[in-house]
Formats: sequence, structure tokens, C-alpha cells
Amino acid sequence: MKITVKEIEAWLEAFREEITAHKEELSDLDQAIGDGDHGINMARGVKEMHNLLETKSFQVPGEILKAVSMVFIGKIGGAAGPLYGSAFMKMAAEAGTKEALSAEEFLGVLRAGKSAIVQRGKAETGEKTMVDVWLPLLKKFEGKQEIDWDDWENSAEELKNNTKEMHAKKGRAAYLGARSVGHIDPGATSSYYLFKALADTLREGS
Amino acid sequence: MKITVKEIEAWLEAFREEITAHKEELSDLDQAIGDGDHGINMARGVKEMHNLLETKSFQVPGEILKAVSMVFIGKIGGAAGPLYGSAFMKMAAEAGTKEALSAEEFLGVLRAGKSAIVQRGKAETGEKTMVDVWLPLLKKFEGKQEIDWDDWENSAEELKNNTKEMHAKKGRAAYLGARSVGHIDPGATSSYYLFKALADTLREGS
Amino acid sequence: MKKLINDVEQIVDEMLNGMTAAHPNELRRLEDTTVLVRKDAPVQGKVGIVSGGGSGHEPAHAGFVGPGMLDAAVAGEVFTSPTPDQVFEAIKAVDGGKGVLLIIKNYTGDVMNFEMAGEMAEAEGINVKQVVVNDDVAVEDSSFTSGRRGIAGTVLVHKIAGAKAAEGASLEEVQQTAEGVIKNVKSMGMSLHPCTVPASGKPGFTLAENEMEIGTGIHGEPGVERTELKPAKEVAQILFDKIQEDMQLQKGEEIAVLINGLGSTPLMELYVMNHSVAKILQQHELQVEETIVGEWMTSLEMAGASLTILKLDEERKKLLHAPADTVAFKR
Amino acid sequence: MKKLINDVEQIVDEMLNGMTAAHPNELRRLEDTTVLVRKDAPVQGKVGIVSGGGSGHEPAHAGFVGPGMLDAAVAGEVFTSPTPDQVFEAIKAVDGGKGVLLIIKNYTGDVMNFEMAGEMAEAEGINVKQVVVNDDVAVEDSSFTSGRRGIAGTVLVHKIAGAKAAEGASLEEVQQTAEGVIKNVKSMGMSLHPCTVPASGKPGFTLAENEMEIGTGIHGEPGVERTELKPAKEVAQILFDKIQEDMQLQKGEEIAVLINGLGSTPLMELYVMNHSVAKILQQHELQVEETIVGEWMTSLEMAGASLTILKLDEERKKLLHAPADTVAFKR
Ligand SMILES: Nc1ncnc2c1ncn2[C@@H]1O[C@H](COP(=O)(O)OP(=O)(O)O)[C@@H](O)[C@H]1O
Ligand SMILES: Nc1ncnc2c1ncn2[C@@H]1O[C@H](COP(=O)(O)OP(=O)(O)O)[C@@H](O)[C@H]1O
Ligand SMILES: [Mg+2]
Ligand SMILES: [Mg+2]
Ligand SMILES: [Mg+2]
Ligand SMILES: [Mg+2]
Repeated sequence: MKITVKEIEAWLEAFREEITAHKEELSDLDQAIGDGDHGINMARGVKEMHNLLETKSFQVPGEILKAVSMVFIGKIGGAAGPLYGSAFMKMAAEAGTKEALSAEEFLGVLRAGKSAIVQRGKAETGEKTMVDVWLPLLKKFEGKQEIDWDDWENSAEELKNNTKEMHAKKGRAAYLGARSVGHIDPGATSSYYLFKALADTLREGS
Repeated sequence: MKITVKEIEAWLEAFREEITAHKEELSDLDQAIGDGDHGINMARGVKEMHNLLETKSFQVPGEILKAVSMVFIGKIGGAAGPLYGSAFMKMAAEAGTKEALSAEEFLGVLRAGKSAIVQRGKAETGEKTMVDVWLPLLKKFEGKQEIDWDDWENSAEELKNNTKEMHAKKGRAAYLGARSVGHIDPGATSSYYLFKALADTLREGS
Repeated sequence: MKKLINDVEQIVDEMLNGMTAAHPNELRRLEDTTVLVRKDAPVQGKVGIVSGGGSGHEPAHAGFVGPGMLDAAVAGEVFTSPTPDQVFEAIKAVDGGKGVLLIIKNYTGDVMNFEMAGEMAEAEGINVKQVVVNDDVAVEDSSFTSGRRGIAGTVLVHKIAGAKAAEGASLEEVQQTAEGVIKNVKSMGMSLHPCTVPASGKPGFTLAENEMEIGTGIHGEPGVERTELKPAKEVAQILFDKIQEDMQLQKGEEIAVLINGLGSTPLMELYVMNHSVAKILQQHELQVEETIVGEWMTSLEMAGASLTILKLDEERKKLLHAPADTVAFKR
Repeated sequence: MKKLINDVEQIVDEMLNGMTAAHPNELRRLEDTTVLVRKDAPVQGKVGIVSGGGSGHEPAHAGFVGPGMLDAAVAGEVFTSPTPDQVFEAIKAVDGGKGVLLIIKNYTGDVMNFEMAGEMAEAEGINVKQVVVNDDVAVEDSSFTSGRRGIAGTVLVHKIAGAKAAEGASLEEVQQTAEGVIKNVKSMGMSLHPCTVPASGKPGFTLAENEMEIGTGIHGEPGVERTELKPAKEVAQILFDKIQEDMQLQKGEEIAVLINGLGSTPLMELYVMNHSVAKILQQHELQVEETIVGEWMTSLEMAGASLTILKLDEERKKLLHAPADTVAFKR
């Protein structure tokens, strides 16, 4: 499996479709334990990303990841904007100028994104944020040469579902204290869609 | 029939009971074509009047009418306060220091009240105000030596009901224009209760 | 009815105490009255200005008491004109020897109560004049009726008459200036949501989710027309057209604009409204000398807004910009 | 959802245009941004102060732009932090050579976006410092979480830091003064009625007719506790007690008080609330140097209020009283 601009574009486009289709769900989750805008924020970001992908063409994965990071930083706003934006920024740096990435290399790119999120947001696992998807998912598949995309998707889904029973310690939901328990974290959910979109793209493409 | 302090007190007490019992009705009528406070305003006035009657004693009808006029002016507020207040003020002046009034004299007292309302409010009949009860009612019984109190009460009721089809020209309801048609005027209704209370008092007392 | 209050019967009293507690250096409550006066009233050698009306229009009227605007505000029960004895106390407290101007909004109750107070004051030798504000073009102007209501334009009458009095003008001059404002100020309002008079506990009217009311007053009264919900630019056009029908403003004319929130409309929406209004005024090539956006003459928690336009001349322009130092309006 | 708007997508843009249209001599919008700056920005030789956050808190933050308070306000989407590029533009526009202080409310999003902007500015050689306001005692303070939210107390940080900058203080001094305010200001809010984010169209939570929410934030978030509706004096006591638990104010201590309306609560109710608050403060023999009542940090059309108490020292007292000439706050 080789990941080139084509795969990245397909992945991001699939991500856009997931977000657009689940905009309400994301906002409803955020309504319950936050301020109800996560779906709106993400939809605004991926819409702008779509415009970018439509109008510009890219040579290498690093280039597209960089351009998308700027869109996310400049368009999403809220907490999710800097987090996804920083993630893609670091992913771009990690991808560098390589034309094609192996599965292993691509996992390294995603791990760089995860590090950026942790660095920017200072959250640990168990604090009911998107970190609870990124960190354990990438840990589970660390060092894998080939990825079982069904396992990947199911793991991501399980991880985001696990946030339901967590007591939020970071982000807006933390203000609710114990009342945050019983609701799935919206950012973990959008991250699940990001990873589901990746599975759908690469599973088909494989 | 002789009207002394005793009859006046009984009348005003009966008026208080009517207003208190119909406070909601008066406010609802005012809600429809005004600002919804007529029942509240009148109830505040008659409550204070009741306190006055409980604590002070009076020698002549003129004295009690005067004291009540001050309460109405100082407590009712809105449009109804100055109108009822001015009416009772002029009624007091007309009653003077007489200890007892004949039916004819008492009709003269009420006519003085009516003139005060017309002078203060500058409304004519047909403009959907309390004037549409006061003016035709007193005209109908003008010069009568004895009063048929059933006729009196029915006439007052009919007159206030007649305001329903009128297009308001004075008071707050005038702002509604044609939309005021179809609702009975609240001030005409409180005036009806004033005259009904009078009938009930003097009918029993006769 | 959900309100942040203690006791329906004590609302006005507690509000007035809450105001003097917050602004002890600016406002003083006359004992046993519902009158708030300037801390330093009466100001000798200055015409006193008294306004007021029912409560529920805050910051009107006590919020406008202070140097450059009002000397006293008389508060009635919610949406009910204050009584003559209260107004009379206000007049006595602010007469600094040059007489007192009463600024009355044109409601039968207000006019009669203030007039009676004026008669009481005249009887005690205080020189009293009055002006009656009737800026609401939603209501037809007719000599057969009690005429138009006074609404948000009243704030501009307060400002300009107050500045004139502060200059040391005579009672007749202040009255004349106020009359000039009244002739040249027109307003029209609309609402999205009614309000509930505390003592009644029920909203003044009901509106469906897709309805709005055009021509609403400031007392929870229904308006003159009910339509489906429209975007701000159409609302702005409706309000402007009705005002313009009456004012016939010409290209290049200098005006002041007041966008007034009725109580629960967020400032965000008032500025969106101003965005739409400004565009219309530009199309008409009107010269906007001043725009005032905020909640000045409210109607409890009614949602909605009114547009007020004041035609300026040199004097009004100068007085509008003159200093004012009140709790709610500073310049 | 009933709002006086044109287009949900254009609300912030139109609001900003409505503001500059209303206040052309006071405010200027940086082209292609959501940043409003003082008309005369950058002020040479003065520390620039930038604040902002999601929209929907009007008059915060642009209403506080002007001499004596902020140099720029950055507006995000409704209840969504503005992005770093916007904040960066603001920083560049107000840097008068003495550096720029960012006043941030403690929300993860705001902190991260402003921080990224600060990094961008530092990279271009602009000296940037930041303070993070976290006055909301409704939320538990813990080093394990992101800590307390910034709410209405932010307005006092704007006022006092702005006055310090206007005196010509250095960036470090302004930051230090702002930190001093932050350490000594605590707030707590409650609500009777939620608000609806325009883009979502649904209220942030629901409350029954006899319920209220204690500890509500300013983003339509639910509070920390739901109780039955209580009278203003009990509400005042709950808010005060929670603040006092944290502040441990002593007899005779000098404080400033802010009663902040959340959007649709009539000023009448805020003054009733102040009446109840003032009584409690008197019982505790606290010296109230200043009381500010009004809508300063709103949450769209949420109904409710917050209480803020600031402990004063000589410097804060002087700076609180210093002149300010902004659209919404004048002194
Ligand atoms: N410190 C943090 N670290 C990682 N993720 C966080 C952090 N704070 C918040 N998040 C994520 O951001 C999501 C909320 O994003 P969003 O609603 O767009 O922003 P906001 O909370 O500013 O409205 C949360 O559900 C959570 O997953
Ligand atoms: N000019 C007038 N002349 C006679 N009666 C009037 C006049 N204006 C109003 N009214 C009466 O007053 C009543 C309203 O009284 P009320 O509701 O207490 O005062 P307000 O209208 O100030 O709220 C009307 O129903 C009408 O009968
Ligand atoms: Mg959110
Ligand atoms: Mg009425
Ligand atoms: Mg009334
Ligand atoms: Mg948000």
C-alpha cells in the first residue's frame, strides 16, 4: 500500500462527507456537554477544505496536509480548530516532500499529528477528549506493516464510545463535572469519523 | 329614599367587592385592547379605599366622596385613576355638606362626576370608553324622582356591552384602530360594576 | 412567568432601591415616593426637567436622570402612569426657581396624571410647562383620537431638552426646543415576542413561531399588524417606509438614528438591524450625523426593536452632542 | 428560532458592519477580518490591548474598544473562539511599539487560538503577553482540569488594564495589573431561560417553568446545578455565598460589584437583584466602592444574571474610576 496525494485527497473528501452527514450528531453531542457548535465548526472547516481541494492541485502528501492545516486553523475556530490544525501542520512536517508513504510511514505521520494535539491541548487519555481516540488507536497499530482496516475502524469506534463513561477533565465538558458522564465526547466522535474515513478510503483502495 | 354616609359606604364597599371579584375579567378585557392592567389598577384603588373606610369615619356623603377621590387619584394610576378620581372629586363638591341626599339630588351628584370625566378625558359617546356608560345612563334617568334599580342595572349592563362593537377613538384601545372592534371596553365595565353596586345597595336598602 | 424578583407587589420599590444602592452619588430617592432625582437637585437657576411614566421601560426614565438630561424621573407601577401626587413631589424637588418642564409620553393616563400634577404645582406658584411626545407613526394621527403614542423618540427629547436646560435657557426656550424635537422625531417598532406584566402573569399577546407583530407599542400592547416572520432587512424597510411616509426626508438631510431594543433582543441583533437600516438610509442619501444603538426605552422582556429618526437642525445637532452624565446615557 | 437577522451565516459580518456604521468615528474594521480596532489605532507609545472571543456576548468585546479600554476586539463565530490569523491581524494593527497584551477568557479554544496568534506575532518581532481570566467560581478550580471559565469579571479586567495602558505603563506593568485583577475578581451566574445559537437553531438546554439553573456559563452551556425557581434574594445569597467561600472577604474590605444581565433579563430585574445583593453586602459590612449594573457580557438572549465581586486596592480603585470612552462603557 502506497499513500500518495490521490489517497490523501480521497481520505479528506471522505472525511468531509462523514462530517457533513453527521454535523447534527456532532452538535447534539456538544450541546449535551459543551456549547453545541462542534458540528458547525467542523462542517465549516471541511467545506472550506473542499473548496481548496477543488481549486488547487498538490504534488506531495506533505503539501496537501499543510494547506489543509491552514484551512483548519483559520476556519474551524473553537478548541477543535487549533487541535486539528496543529495536528495537520505537524503531519505535513513529518510527511515532508515524500511523494508516496508506506503504511508504516503514514502511521508515523499520524503519530506526529497526535503529538501536536497533546502538545497543544495538554490533555491525557481518560480526560474525555479527542485524545482518547488518537492516542490509544495509534498505540495499538504502532509498528504494524499492514493494517486491518476493519479492526482499525472498529477500534476507533470503540474508543470514542468509551468516552461516554469518562468524567471530563479538559475542554468545555470539564465545567460540567460529574454531569459530563453518560455522553460521548464530540471531538472524539469527529476524530472517529476522520479515522473511519481513512479506513473506508484505504480499504477500498487496497 | 335618602342617601346618607351609610348608603355611600355600603355602595363603595359593594363596588370594592365587584372589582375584587372581577379583577381578572377587567384585566383580560384590557389585555385584549389595552395593556392589561385595568383590573390591577382598580383593585389597588378599591383596596386602599377599603382601608380608608375601615379606619376613618365620615359625617356627610361629600366628605367620604372627597376622601375616596384622593385615594383614587393617588392609587389607581393609569387613565382610570384621574378619571375616577376627578369624578369623585366633583361629586364631593356637588354633594357639599348635605347630610342626606334625595334620589334626584344624588343623580345630580353622579352627573357632576360624569362631567368631570368628560372634562378630564375629552371623550364623547361612541368612542369606546367609560363615558359610554356614564353619559347615556345618567341621561336616561335624568329628572327621575324614583329609580327602578333593575332597569338601572340592566341599562348599565347593556351600555357596557354596546362598547363591544365600537371602534375605539380614545384611550389605549384607539391605537388598535379597527382591531379594537369586538371587545368590550374595560373602563366601561368597571363603571358598570360601579353602577351595579349602587343598584344592589339601594335596591336592598329600599 | 419566570422573573428574577422577590415579590410582584414590591418590584418597583425594590428596583428603585436597587438603583440608589448602585448609584448613591448620582441618584436620590425622595422619601415615601417613587421619584428619583439628581443627587444635587434642585439645581438653582436651571429649568428642572421631570419625566416618567409606568415602570418596565428601564433604563427609562431614571437611567436618564443626571447632568445634561433629566432632573427627576417618576416611576409608576409597571406600565401604569404614576399618580399626580408623585409627579407633584418631583416638580417641587427639582424646581430651582426657573420653572419645571414635564416631558410626557402621549398616553391618556400619563397626560391626565401629569396635567393634574402641573395644576397642583401651579397652584403653589411653581411655573410648569409640559410637552407631549407622540413619535409613534404606527398609530394613525388624527384629531379625532388621542393621537399617537410616545415611544423611543422620547429619549432624544430628554437628551436635547436636557442639554438646552443645562445651557441655562428659560422654561419657554426649553419647552420650544423640546417641541422642535417632538415635531421632527418619528419612530416605529415591531416585536417577535410579547412581555408579561408581573402583576398579571400572562403575556400581553401571543405570537406563533413564524409570526411577528408590526407597530407594537412599549406596553405589551399588540401592534397594528401581524405578519409572518421576515428578515431584518425587510423589517428595516417596513419601519423606514412608514416613517418616511410621514417625514418625507429629502436627499442630503441631516438626521440622527436610534435603534432601540425592546428588552430581550440581543445587541447583536440590534447591530444587524442597524446594518440593514444604514443601507436604506444610504440609498436615500440621508446624512446620518449620529446613530445610537441599544436598549433605551424597553418593554420588560419584549423581543423586538424600534427605529427612530430625528431630523436635525444646527441647534438640535449641537444639543445632541452636548455632554450628558446619567447612569444610562453618557456623552 | 425567532431572531431579528438576515442570514445565519452572515450574522457576525453584518453585526460588525452595523457597529462600524453606527460608530464610524470610534471604530474601524480591519479589511477582510472580524477585527474592530480603535479608529486611531495603533496608538504610538501605548501598550495595545486585544481581547475577543466568540460572538454573542455583545457589547463584549467590541463595545469596549476605545480610549481607556481595548485597542481591538476580535470576533469569532457565535460562541466560537476566533482563529489565530484574525487575532494576529488585531495584534499587528494595535502594536504601537510598546507591545500588546492579550486578554483571554479561560476556554480551551480561546486560549489555544490566542496563544497561536501570540506565537505568530512573536515570530514577527512583536512583543506579546497574555493574561487568562478565570473568574467563574461555579466551576471547581483544579490543577487537573483546564480550570475555571472567564465570564463577566473580564469586563473589569478590560477596564483596569485599559486604564493602566492609557497611563503609559509598560507591557509588563499592564500585564501585572491585569493579573492582579484576575486574582481578585470572582463571579457566578444563573439563568432562567437558555439561549439559541443561530446556526444550531435549538436552545442549549431546557428548563421547566419552575426551574432555574445555577452556575450557568455564557455559552448556552448548562450550569452546575438545577433547582426550583427562587426569589431574587435567595438567588443573590447563593451567588454571594459561593463567591465568598472562595474570596473570604473581610469586614470593611473595599470592593466593586458588577451585576451583569445575560441578555434578556430586564434592567428592572437586575436592579431588583442589586437591591437584594446590596443588603447582603451590607450585612457583611463590605465597603462597596462602585456598583455597575447592566448587560456587559451577555449570552445571546439567555435570561439570568451573574454577580461579580472585585477586591480593590488603591491602584485598582484609581484605575476603575479612570476615564474610558468606548461605545458601551463610558466613564
Ligand atoms: N485540551 C484539549 N485537548 C484535546 N482535545 C480537546 C481539548 N479541549 C477540547 N478538546 C476537544 O474539542 C472538542 C470540542 O470542540 P469544539 O466544540 O469545536 O470547540 P469549543 O469547545 O471551543 O466549542 C471536545 O469535544 C474535545 O474532544
Ligand atoms: N379619554 C378618555 N376618556 C374616558 N375614559 C377613558 C379615556 N381614556 C381611557 N379611558 C378609560 O380608561 C380605561 C383604561 O383604564 P386603565 O387600563 O386603568 O388605564 P391605562 O389605559 O392607562 O392602562 C379604558 O378602558 C377607558 O374606559
Ligand atoms: Mg463546542
Ligand atoms: Mg390599562
Ligand atoms: Mg396602564
Ligand atoms: Mg464553541
